[in-house]
Amino acid sequence: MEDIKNIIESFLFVAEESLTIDRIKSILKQAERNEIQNALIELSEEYEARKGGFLLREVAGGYQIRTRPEYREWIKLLIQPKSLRLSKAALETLAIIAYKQPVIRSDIEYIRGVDCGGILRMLLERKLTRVLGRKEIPGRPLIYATTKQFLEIFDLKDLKDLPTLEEIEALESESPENSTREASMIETFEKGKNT
Amino acid sequence: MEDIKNIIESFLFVAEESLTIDRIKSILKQAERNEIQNALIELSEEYEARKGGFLLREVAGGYQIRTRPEYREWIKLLIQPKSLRLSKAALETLAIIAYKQPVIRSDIEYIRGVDCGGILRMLLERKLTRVLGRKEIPGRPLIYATTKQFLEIFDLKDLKDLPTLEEIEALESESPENSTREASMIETFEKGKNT
Amino acid sequence: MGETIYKVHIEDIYEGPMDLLLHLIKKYEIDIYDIPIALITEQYLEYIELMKSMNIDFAGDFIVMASTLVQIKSRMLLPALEEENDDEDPRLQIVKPLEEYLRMKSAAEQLTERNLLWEDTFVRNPGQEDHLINGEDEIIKVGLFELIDAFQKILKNISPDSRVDITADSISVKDRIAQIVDVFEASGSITFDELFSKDSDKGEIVVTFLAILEMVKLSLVRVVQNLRSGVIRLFYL
Repeated sequence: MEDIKNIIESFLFVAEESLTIDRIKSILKQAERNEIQNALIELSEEYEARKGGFLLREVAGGYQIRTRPEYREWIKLLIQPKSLRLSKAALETLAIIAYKQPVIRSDIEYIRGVDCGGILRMLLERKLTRVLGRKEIPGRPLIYATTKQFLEIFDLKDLKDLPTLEEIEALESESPENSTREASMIETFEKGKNT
Repeated sequence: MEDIKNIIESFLFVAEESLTIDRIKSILKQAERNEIQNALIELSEEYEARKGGFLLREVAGGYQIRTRPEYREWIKLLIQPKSLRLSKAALETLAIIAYKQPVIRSDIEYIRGVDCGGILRMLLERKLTRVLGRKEIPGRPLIYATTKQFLEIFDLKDLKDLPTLEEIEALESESPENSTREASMIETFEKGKNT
Repeated sequence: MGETIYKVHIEDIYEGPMDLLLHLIKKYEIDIYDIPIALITEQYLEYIELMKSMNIDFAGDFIVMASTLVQIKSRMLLPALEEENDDEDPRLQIVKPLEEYLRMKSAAEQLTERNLLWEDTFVRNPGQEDHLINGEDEIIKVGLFELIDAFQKILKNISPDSRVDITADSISVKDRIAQIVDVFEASGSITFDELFSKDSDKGEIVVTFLAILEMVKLSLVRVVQNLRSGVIRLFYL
């Protein structure tokens, strides 16, 4: 298949989620896995070479075309309000879930020191977190964890990719323009650590 | 602004609708309109030159990246698109509205020679047409026009981009698949007549 | 033979009277600017009759067109009666709409030949609203407590009554680690439950568990849980 690279590019372009090699192979049946892999590598290299507005990222176990992070401030101006405007409280709660998952509400509230019911519901609605089940303790509380969408939005390959607390601390001293988002994360983690 | 082309490309990747030069200019305030225009032309030429999975189209008064039509069958295997599926009658009605707008129902029905109420409702529901208001004549009929979505779906820059109406001289020019259908109809009727 | 039970709707065959007219014009290879109105009217009426006799249901629009045709025909026969319309061909009454209709039909066809969005060409769909979450293969890193929970389940399954005797270690933790590493080297990963399947007594189960804990501590393995199946799997790093 000579067009394979172009077809894959068109897939990456329209797909709503990151695309795994398996998913691509399930459509391009004649293609070998390594052919697909090579096409993806070639595309990624092309995007790197031309240094345009987008790049190929390996996210959540698959591949996805993403805009280059250096343009995010501009992009925010374009898409503004409806995007991921999370309040500081919501971001803190999300950070706790990300690092402590699977986690129950009382643990989250213990760390934050406030009621989180509304925020937990909102995070669920936005599909940033999900309920894994119930913990078999009195009251059978819900167990929360993050979703694939969480990984995608925060541009993480998998949960292993979450910055360690030390890395976050290092970040803090280094880049001031990142501060708004990360600062609140750091605060959260500091709190989490101290408890 | 040296990054202008890349920023615009990243915009084109995240925008949900076609992007007008005005919209881009409202964000890239320092850029001149013709700078933006040139960047768009350059991008379009780049996509043409590399012949990848997508291209840049001028639609609905703006610009939008779209997949190359040659990969349509593959893409349909990947995603289940919200398909257009308009009947011949609906398409004819839509064409009349597109060319005659602003137009009222009785004018449409005069041309088609049949009642169009159901079709008009369906076209409104699918946001291919919209109601502009009421005509101040007896009965105050609704005035119909096409929407931006109509332009987007039919890959049109603007209403001026509608194909020019052909002068009608020969009926043979109608598409062959119609004639086969009609031919069999004729047969049916011929048979019916002879019995 | 009884009454035919089929009721065909004319819309299944012709869009409307204009379509029928066009069909007749095509069939007789007529120039629309010089329509033999008598022939067309006759043919048109014949079709209407035929449709009626075949119990085909058709809209009143067909009758309106029929009367228009008849009217034109009669005006053609009596040319000099209307002084003002002297030079206007009565057929224009039908030619103009036909022309218009044909133009619109061909316009409609041209529209479908374009590269239609969602049919021939596609755009990105970054909207998150209808984003389906798809967590089938989502895995999470498992912490110590989850491991202990899982361990307790295994203990329950194996021996419902007797207590675990921590002191009984016929095989040392170190040896067990070596054995587990052998398994990993053969298969790359193994589920938590599989690790215990070969152990017969509680002592061995405990040793296996301590071995796993030690390996986690040494970062020899990564323990993950599939969120959907709940299966805990260990990967050798």
